[in-house]
Amino acid sequence: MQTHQYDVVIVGAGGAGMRAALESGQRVRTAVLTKLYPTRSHTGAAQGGMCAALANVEEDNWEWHTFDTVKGGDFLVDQDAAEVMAKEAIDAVLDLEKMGLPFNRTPDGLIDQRRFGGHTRKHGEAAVRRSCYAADRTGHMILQTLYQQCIKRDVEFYNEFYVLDLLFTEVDGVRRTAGVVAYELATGEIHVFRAKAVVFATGGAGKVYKTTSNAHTLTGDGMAIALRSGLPLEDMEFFQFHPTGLAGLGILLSEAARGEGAILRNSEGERFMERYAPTLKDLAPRDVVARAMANEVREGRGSGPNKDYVLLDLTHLEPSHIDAKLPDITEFARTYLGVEPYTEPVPVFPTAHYAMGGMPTTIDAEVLGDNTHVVPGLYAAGEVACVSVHGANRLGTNSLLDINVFGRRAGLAAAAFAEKAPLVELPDAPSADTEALLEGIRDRADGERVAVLRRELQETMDANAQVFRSEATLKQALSDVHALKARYANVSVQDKGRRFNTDLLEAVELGFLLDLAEVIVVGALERKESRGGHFREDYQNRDDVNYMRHTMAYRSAEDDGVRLDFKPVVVTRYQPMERKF
Amino acid sequence: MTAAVADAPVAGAVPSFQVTLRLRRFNPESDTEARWEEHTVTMHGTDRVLDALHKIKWEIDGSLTFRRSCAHGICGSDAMRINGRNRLACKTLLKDLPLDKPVTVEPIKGLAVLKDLVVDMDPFFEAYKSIMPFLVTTGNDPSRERRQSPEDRARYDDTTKCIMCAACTTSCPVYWSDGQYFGPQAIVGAHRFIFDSRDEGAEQRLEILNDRDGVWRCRTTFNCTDACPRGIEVTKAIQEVKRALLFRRV
Amino acid sequence: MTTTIPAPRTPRRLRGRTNTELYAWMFMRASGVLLVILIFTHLFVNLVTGDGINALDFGFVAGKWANPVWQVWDLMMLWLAMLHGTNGMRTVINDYAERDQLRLWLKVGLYTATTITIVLGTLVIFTFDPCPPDAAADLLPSFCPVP
Amino acid sequence: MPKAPAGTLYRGREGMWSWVAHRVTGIGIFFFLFAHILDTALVRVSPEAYNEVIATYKNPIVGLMEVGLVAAIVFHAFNGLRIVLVDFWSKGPRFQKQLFASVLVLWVVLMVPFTIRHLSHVFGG
Ligand SMILES: Cc1cc2nc3c(=O)[nH]c(=O)nc-3n(C[C@H](O)[C@H](O)[C@H](O)COP(=O)(O)OP(=O)(O)OC[C@H]3O[C@@H](n4cnc5c(N)ncnc54)[C@H](O)[C@@H]3O)c2cc1C
Ligand code: HEM
Ligand code: SF4
Ligand code: F3S
Ligand code: FES
Repeated sequence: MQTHQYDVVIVGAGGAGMRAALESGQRVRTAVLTKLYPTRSHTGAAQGGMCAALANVEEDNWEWHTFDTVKGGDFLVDQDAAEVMAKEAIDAVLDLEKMGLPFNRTPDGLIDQRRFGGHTRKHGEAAVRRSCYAADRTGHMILQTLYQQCIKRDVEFYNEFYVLDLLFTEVDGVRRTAGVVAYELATGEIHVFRAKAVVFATGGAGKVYKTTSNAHTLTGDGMAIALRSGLPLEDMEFFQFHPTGLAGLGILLSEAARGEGAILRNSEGERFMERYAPTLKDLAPRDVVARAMANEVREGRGSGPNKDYVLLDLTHLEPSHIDAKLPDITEFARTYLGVEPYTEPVPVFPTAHYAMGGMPTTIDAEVLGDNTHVVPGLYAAGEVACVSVHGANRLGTNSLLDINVFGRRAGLAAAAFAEKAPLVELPDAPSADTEALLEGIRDRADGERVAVLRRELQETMDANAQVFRSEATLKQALSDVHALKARYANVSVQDKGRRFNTDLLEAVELGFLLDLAEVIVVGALERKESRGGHFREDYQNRDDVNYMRHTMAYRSAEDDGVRLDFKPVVVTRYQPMERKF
Repeated sequence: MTAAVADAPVAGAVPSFQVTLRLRRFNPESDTEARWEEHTVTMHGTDRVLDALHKIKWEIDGSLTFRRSCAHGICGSDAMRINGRNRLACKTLLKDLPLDKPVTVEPIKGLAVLKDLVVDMDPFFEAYKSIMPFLVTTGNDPSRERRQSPEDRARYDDTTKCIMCAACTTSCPVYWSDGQYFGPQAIVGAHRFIFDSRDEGAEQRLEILNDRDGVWRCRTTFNCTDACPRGIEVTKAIQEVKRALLFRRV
Repeated sequence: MTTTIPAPRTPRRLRGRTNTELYAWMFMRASGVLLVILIFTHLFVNLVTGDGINALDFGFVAGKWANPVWQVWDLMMLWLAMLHGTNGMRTVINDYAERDQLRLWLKVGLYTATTITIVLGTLVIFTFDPCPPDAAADLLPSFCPVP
Repeated sequence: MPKAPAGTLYRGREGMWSWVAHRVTGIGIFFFLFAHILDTALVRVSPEAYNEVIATYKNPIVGLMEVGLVAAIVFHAFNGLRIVLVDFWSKGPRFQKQLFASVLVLWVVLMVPFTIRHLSHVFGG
């Protein structure tokens, strides 16, 4: 075991982690721990854009942006946080430009903007061009640019270090953050990082589902570690299903395709979104579009031999326009489905995309240990966190914004904290739990295969806790997850070595996924209403009287299950109203 | 992913088939030398080499080790030598390969192999870091964005696509020879800034690449261009840097 | 542990600011283009025209070098081809000889050989006597005075 | 220190193989050039010495080798011009494969008549 000491340790080198590192690294001794080389992080997969009311191409302001975010999130958004994000969006985009991000440009040389789902002018009047973009690789450019700035500022990275535990020490009756425990993939060695402040920026958990736009490595580690440490997770039942994943594969075709004019059609060639969202049509928020698509398929108007997908039609667009604005995603269609988007419509179906929920934080990215108290020294930002700017459904382009705005805030807050706070003693035997976890799996001679359990988990989640949910399906999912958890206790790996034992790490990740799946399902069962990304067939309406509240899920110590609590939503300007698009 | 593909409606039309993979394995804890190992698996329609590797790892031999993340050619984790050429495993469809003979899969060449298909990427990233891969400007930052015309933006568009997968650098015969050459990726990284109208560090970067192990070592073998999964015209970028050195300063 | 992992390559060090490689690179191109003209003509005259290779003998060479144009021609060819080839060989050595010692010795050998060859060749062209006094007359070019 | 273990041969394409050929021919020509300069230097020794060595050039086997040499030079020369185009013509990199095809065509076009003529000298003479 090796021990290291820093002022701030950042876990995760995606957009949120590196944005935080840029702030913190300038002020205090900072280390970034990441299980992937920074440029492999899934922020790089983001395509469409990052929105900010720059008003470079048409009239816009941050207040409209706030409203769209709140309404898009089906009023489960904490409105103070949404306001902060929309306001700081403008500087967040300009900062990135100054760091060198190659945004597409208007003829005048300004940052170009395009339309995106749910972003409107004058509180819903018409779609507005608010998304700043770099072709269809905005996330890639953000990730690259932030990494380049980290190189410039000599940020210290620990690449391929898996953080597996969070350390706390009680000082004067308060649990304070003491550091993290990490596993070095290359050597199999355990490292303890002692730090005054820890920032979690570990990204999403899409691998809970089978069909997903998320990377194999997005296994919700940060959320699960927090849960296991007794911290709550907020609003986990809200998972976003992106309408246009490549059918069967889940690989994402950005909403930018529809922003540039692509149209969804059913097997009859009908532009069915006109029926579901007369004003915004194909550019309605994702939950609405995904549900509409699933409904078309359910009612027998799906395309293909099994009638189980709909079509995304780009054929009326100029090939040169497609090449200029959507080069990458059209290539996905060609490479992976063998479909030529110039002339053929592309088969698409909703794909698990984004976790709206996560570790609850304040607008300064401080992690909450319950409804009101922050955990001293612990911060979170990005998809792992839930400041609650996305509420029940995230608007497209708001996540790249989220990671920049709150990543920055997390870095600033953590550094400020570390400048004042003393180092906390490490707990006794800091790495004991982690070692027990790893050796337990490694030493088990014979047992179930990780891949089998994972596939069963993903299949039940896809079947029972996806776009449409009901009491019956969720109960099924819950009992499946419980059974899988029991079997997980008997899981084993074939690779018993120390170096690059990815077999072992996949087993650990599966444990995280199982914990999170349970939280998602329990939360979804309890929420007997339909709101945003959570749609209950048995309770099809939003119920503001009983459910205008955040879910706070804790791991219950007694039965290793989930205990739920609730937290009010922060409402400032906008009273809940019916969502029409 | 494998199972998902099996159920894929579009895959319905394409029957499943047998694939034999010939894998170059090396376990630092028990092998002194790399060895070949073959596995035959049943795959379907649009499955990629990555799916086959996963199938082997998940169902046959969990110790098979390789890097991967995004599974759709965007993160740059899984460059490997497939049938003798550098490719991304997640972007190489099995049905596009000749399946009557085994598909050989080996680590990329020129970087030390750590385990199976995993190589030491540090020298590669070090080369990138040494070309100052960040925007260099002088004076105060403007209050709004720096302006840049769409034409100026287009000049370096191609090289912004790089995902640092190292397929290019490790396909370069000059890089294999002694590993001191910066390699095409580092030059691509420099190109992206040298031709950015907002950047003021071109002189310094050109100076770095004028080194003995800089651009002049490129022998225009085009392996890099052929290997690049992002379709970047790598050799063209290198030539533009050479010409910038020749005509702007000399 | 049974094996060690190979250490990462030695970190690269920049070797001062010179344009050596740039000039060498440029020279390869320039000399190459000139050499095309020089060598192709040379080959054509020597191997294709007239009786081709059968016509080659002392007399042929002497006849050619009596003309200053051919003298300069061959001189340029000698220098350019040798320098071009030597620089090319230097590249090859740089690529494949990884140990500094070996690299050094190979290059020393290369440069010595090149210098000797160029000096020798130049001397031959300029100190060449087309009609050496003690040679058999039938081997000499026709313009030699018959003794 | 073991390096990355040698695997299969890298399957390069036109660009790589043309470079391999360029390098091999370059090195070959270089060594021939040594010999050629040394033998030409014999003109300073005596006409007899020179003619004696040149006579071996007219031997049929050496005659065949000469064809090989000229083939190498012609390839190296044309491919050298291709490299120069790739370096200085902005569209060169994009058309390198076509340029390589042209090199091969030109090479054949030149080598066929030359071979016929040269061998007729060697064998006929
Ligand atoms: C295909 C796709 C397209 C998208 N398009 C858009 C878009 O157009 N606009 C938009 O706004 N949003 C988009 N999103 C959403 C957005 O990209 C993500 O939500 C966001 O990038 C998440 O960033 P992050 O920094 O939180 O996490 P990530 O970028 O996922 O980074 C996570 C980091 O945490 C590290 N990590 C994880 N676990 C551990 C551990 N245990 N130990 C150490 N390190 C760990 C990883 O190595 C990685 O560096 C898209 C998402 C996807 C999947
Ligand atoms: C006939 C006209 C010739 C042309 C147009 C020509 C052109 C070139 C060019 C452009 C290069 C540089 C290749 C690169 O940098 O990638 C080169 C390399 C080389 N040339 Fe020539 N050359 C010619 C004749 C010769 C001759 C006569 C010799 C031998 C003495 C020779 C030996 C070499 C060698 C050894 C190399 C290095 C090869 C390498 O680095 O791969 N060339 N040539
Ligand atoms: S240039 Fe292409 S091949 Fe090279 S690292 Fe970048 S993406 Fe990979
Ligand atoms: S493969 Fe190498 S030699 Fe040049 S053209 Fe590419 S860098
Ligand atoms: S797994 Fe990301 S590029 Fe292949």
